[in-house]
Amino acid sequence: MAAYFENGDGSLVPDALRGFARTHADLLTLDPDHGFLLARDPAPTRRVGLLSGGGSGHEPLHSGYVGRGMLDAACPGLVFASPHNRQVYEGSLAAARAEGVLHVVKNYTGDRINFGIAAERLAHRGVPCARVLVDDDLATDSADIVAGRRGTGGTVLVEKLLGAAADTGLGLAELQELGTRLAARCRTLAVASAAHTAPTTGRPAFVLDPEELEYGVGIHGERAPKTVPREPLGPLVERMATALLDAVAPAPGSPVIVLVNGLGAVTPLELYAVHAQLCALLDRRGVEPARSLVGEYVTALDMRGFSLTLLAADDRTLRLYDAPVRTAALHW
Amino acid sequence: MAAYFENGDGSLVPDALRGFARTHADLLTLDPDHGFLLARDPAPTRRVGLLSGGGSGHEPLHSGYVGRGMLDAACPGLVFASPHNRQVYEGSLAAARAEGVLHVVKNYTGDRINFGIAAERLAHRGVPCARVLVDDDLATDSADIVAGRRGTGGTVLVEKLLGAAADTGLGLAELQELGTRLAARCRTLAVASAAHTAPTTGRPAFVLDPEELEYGVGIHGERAPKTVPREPLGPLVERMATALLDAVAPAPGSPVIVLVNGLGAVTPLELYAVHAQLCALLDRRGVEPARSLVGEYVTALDMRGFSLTLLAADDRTLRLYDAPVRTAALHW
Amino acid sequence: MSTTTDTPPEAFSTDGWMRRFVESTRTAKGRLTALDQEVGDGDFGVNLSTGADSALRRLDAARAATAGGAAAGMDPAAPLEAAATAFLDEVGGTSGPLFGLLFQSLAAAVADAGGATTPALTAGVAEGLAAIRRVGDAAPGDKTLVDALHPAAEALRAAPVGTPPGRALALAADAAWTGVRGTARLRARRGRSSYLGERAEGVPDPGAVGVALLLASAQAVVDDPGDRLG
Amino acid sequence: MSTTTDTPPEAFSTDGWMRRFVESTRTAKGRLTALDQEVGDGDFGVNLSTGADSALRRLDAARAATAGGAAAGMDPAAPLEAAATAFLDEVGGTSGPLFGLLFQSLAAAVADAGGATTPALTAGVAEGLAAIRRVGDAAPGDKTLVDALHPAAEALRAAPVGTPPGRALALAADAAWTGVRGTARLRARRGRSSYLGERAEGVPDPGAVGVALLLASAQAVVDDPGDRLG
Ligand SMILES: Nc1ncnc2c1ncn2[C@@H]1O[C@H](COP(=O)(O)OP(=O)(O)O)[C@@H](O)[C@H]1O
Ligand SMILES: Nc1ncnc2c1ncn2[C@@H]1O[C@H](COP(=O)(O)OP(=O)(O)O)[C@@H](O)[C@H]1O
Ligand SMILES: [Mg+2]
Ligand SMILES: [Mg+2]
Ligand SMILES: [Mg+2]
Ligand SMILES: [Mg+2]
Repeated sequence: MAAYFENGDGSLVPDALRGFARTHADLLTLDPDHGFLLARDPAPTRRVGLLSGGGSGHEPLHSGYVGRGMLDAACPGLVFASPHNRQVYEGSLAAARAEGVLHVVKNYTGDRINFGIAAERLAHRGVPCARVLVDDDLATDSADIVAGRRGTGGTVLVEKLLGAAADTGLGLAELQELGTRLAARCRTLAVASAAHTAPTTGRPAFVLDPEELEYGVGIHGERAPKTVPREPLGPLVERMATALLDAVAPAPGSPVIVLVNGLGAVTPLELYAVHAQLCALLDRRGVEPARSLVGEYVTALDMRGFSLTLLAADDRTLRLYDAPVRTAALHW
Repeated sequence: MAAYFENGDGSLVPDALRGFARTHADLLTLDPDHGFLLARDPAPTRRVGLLSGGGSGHEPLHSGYVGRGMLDAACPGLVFASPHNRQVYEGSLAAARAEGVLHVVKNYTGDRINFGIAAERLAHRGVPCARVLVDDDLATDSADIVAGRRGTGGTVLVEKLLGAAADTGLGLAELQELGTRLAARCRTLAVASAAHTAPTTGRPAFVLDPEELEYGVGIHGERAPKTVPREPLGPLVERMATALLDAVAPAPGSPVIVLVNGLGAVTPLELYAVHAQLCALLDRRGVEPARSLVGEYVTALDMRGFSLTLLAADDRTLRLYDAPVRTAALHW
Repeated sequence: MSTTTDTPPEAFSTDGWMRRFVESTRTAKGRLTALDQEVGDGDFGVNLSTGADSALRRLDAARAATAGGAAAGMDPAAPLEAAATAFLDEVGGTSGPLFGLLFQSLAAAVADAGGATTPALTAGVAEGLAAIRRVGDAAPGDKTLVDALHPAAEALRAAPVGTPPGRALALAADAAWTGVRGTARLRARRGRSSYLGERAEGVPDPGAVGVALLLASAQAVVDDPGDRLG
Repeated sequence: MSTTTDTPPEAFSTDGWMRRFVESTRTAKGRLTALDQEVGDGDFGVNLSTGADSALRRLDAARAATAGGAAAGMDPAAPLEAAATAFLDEVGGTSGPLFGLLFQSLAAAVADAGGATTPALTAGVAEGLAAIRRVGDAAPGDKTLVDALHPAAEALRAAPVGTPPGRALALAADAAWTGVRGTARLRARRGRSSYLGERAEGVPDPGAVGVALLLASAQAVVDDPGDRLG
């Protein structure tokens, strides 16, 4: 019997998509032929459609961000597997507006290829298409890693901010330029004390000693570049935040947007405790945590870990952040 | 080293409360002396304050439901421990309005006693106070259980509906009567495939065979009255929903409000798959899932399980459900 | 805290009562701990003396704030209010706040009567019992402090009009001690010891002992008003 | 799908090309599977033939829909469009949609030229290569199908103006096969076999073989236009 609550016939993702579309029928529809989710009521001011996607198992990413003020469409693949290029292509045709469609793509080979192929098809069809690549994972920031930094938690911030910008009627090139700039100002670090349960085996994807933490873990259960001894929360958050601040380098006294993200099995108690520690540190460093999201936003099935994301903001970014949003997972 | 991400000095709950209050400073404040959360901006139409509370470890219950349209105050205890009567008393004084304060209490001995003592103190002080007891757990519905059914997932629905009713200006007795009626129309069943991690030992609170499910589990990691063999999701949901429908007995063709609730480590994929199965069954039985909540609303730390709640609704209930709410965890 | 001017002549000193109670909890602490170790989790002795010590600190602070620092000038409800707040606010466990409720009811009755008279005691114990039963849901026979408080309330109610406080308290304390002895024969149905089943049989309920001590302290202060602690 | 009226005289049958390609993927399927077992996950043979079979079904459906059911009456871009859609929509793995992109570029170039002429082939292969490189980010030398497609594109570009399609395709296929042989000496830097390090050395890249088969099928249909499958 599978470790997950499912029927065990490969129907978990399609069942979940049906359940999701039924629960949020006021916000979106599920295309039954191609398996993408489409916002029902995007802002009429949009000139460019916004689409994202990637493997399932990261919920609420991306399906939870479809709706007014954020994504026009999301293409979920199977668990930890890229969506099919046709899914992205058809979703893009449905989401495209007068000036085309913008893809928000996390930097993973499979996603890059499938979104890329869809973009080629869209070009062939005469639909303008551009891409914002999110590559915020500080743990994979190394000259040795040819594929570049992975895309992780920062994706949700980039999608929120781009959604608000799209609602103001920006064109395709402007949005792409903005998104690329936002992604460049954003870095994430994740730690885990236990791996997710591998859906195929029902066992942890990797095994950690109780006295260890996986430092710099990804969202597919890949092991991290390093394993560190466990330490109390204060020093751990300080270590992570210091690395992020060095990388993001916000100007003294300037605002940052903070994301404290649960990877699956970590409790809200812990996430809010992390947030308290992080804010105390930012206060000491003279950096203003101007906006905060604390919760599960980009997960890795039931991994026991959390990620911290910092995005160096300015007034315009904060205005975009504050703009109304109405999706299954973000709402203000 | 503790299994949870914490400092290991008993500061997890206070740290989390500080982090929570800072994150949601637009919605609420934390009373530093007595540790209750107070809504910043309740509807001016309220004549009665609404307060709830209970052990921590069930987040977002209750802190996540403080705000416009729902609770005026929440009193979190330590993990799985009742709040202190003084916390409830002081929170009630802060939350009380012209016609007093209503306590929404989950049926657990500790909570009953502490809320009861606070109520006695309020009476002594001349502040009108009444109680709605939520006892929705179908698994503890037995003549043998002197303490009565436990209060679990249904609490969030009762709090939402009472919040909307309080905003319409109902008086204390009317609210108590409504809440009692709502609680009576609401039943919950929970299953788990793995216990939560006990904060003190860092080990599972109980150990289950991978081929077993704990059927009728509570939200404090008490074992369930029975252990059943694992089965695919379809039959499991059918078994649970059938028992709930028998207990709630909605009139044919009448609407129900549905809560598919994760207990901690279960993924959104699974919860939405549960919802799809549940809706298919309700459709076959001619019961309308008129409103649905799917997600983590009442948890038991990192327990791997989910609960189903059905509440037999009518037009008035649905209007109350649809009324606007703006809290950390519910927002529409 | 206002000072009273017309204390009824038959009233006794609530300040003396509370001080005597503190003394007797200190003496009994070890025995109460041992009892709760047998039928509960062993913290009752600490819980009761924590509340009593805090009540004493509050009493002293109140007396210091009163003109001349004399107990005689104080509102007779004030010592009971101080004990109520101490037990309600600062004691954990189940019993602490239940004692707090009892003190709160006694304070209200004494305030109404203008002093610790027999009618005030009768009303205060009855109302305290009612509050404890509303909150804790225990009936007589459940092996809790209700098994001491309920017979005491009955004894006070049955006392003829005009019974002086010393006599009323003797009747109440006797009834409470009889109740305590009765709990040794009971199997617990409420509170922590209900999980022990027959293992708790033969041992009296510590909370009930605490109630009897409270009433016995009052009786002692009426009999010997020269309050050694005052 | 419109029928064309002015196919250039030197153009060859794209319908024949695609049918010949389907045939040769069937023949090669086992060998391609074996190659991908050595340097990848063993599904390349299935991926390629799934695409080819689906392309054939689409071709047959298109021909049935054309007046008289004759291949001659069809838009020369249509068979390539059919293959493009088949590979893009129905094939998993990395290579399927990459082949789809190549067919899509060939279809566009043939549509522009009005038929499968040498300039159309040259443009289509060059644009297909560019699309594959934009998408998959592989450079020559990374041990992928680019190592067959890139030399073929170079050979076509270098062919003098007026080179007939048969000659141009012979040059392109030769260059592709040379590229295939070269991949055996390479260590993979892209795709699944990059994880194998030196273990993949000595084995040619299956995707590159697929590209060479595609060009060789075209050459064969020009040399033998009596398309046995048509
Ligand atoms: N529901 C109840 N109603 C009245 N008294 C109770 C109840 N439950 C427990 N008690 C009293 O509380 C006493 C134990 O107090 P204490 O040790 O402070 O509580 P805990 O069980 O929380 O450790 C018992 O001896 C009993 O007299
Ligand atoms: N990034 C890339 N760019 C171009 N071709 C690639 C790339 N990655 C893989 N390939 C080609 O794909 C072939 C493998 O195809 P296939 O087996 O369908 O893919 P998968 O690796 O997904 O199983 C390889 O032999 C190689 O020629
Ligand atoms: Mg005890
Ligand atoms: Mg105790
Ligand atoms: Mg392969
Ligand atoms: Mg493959």
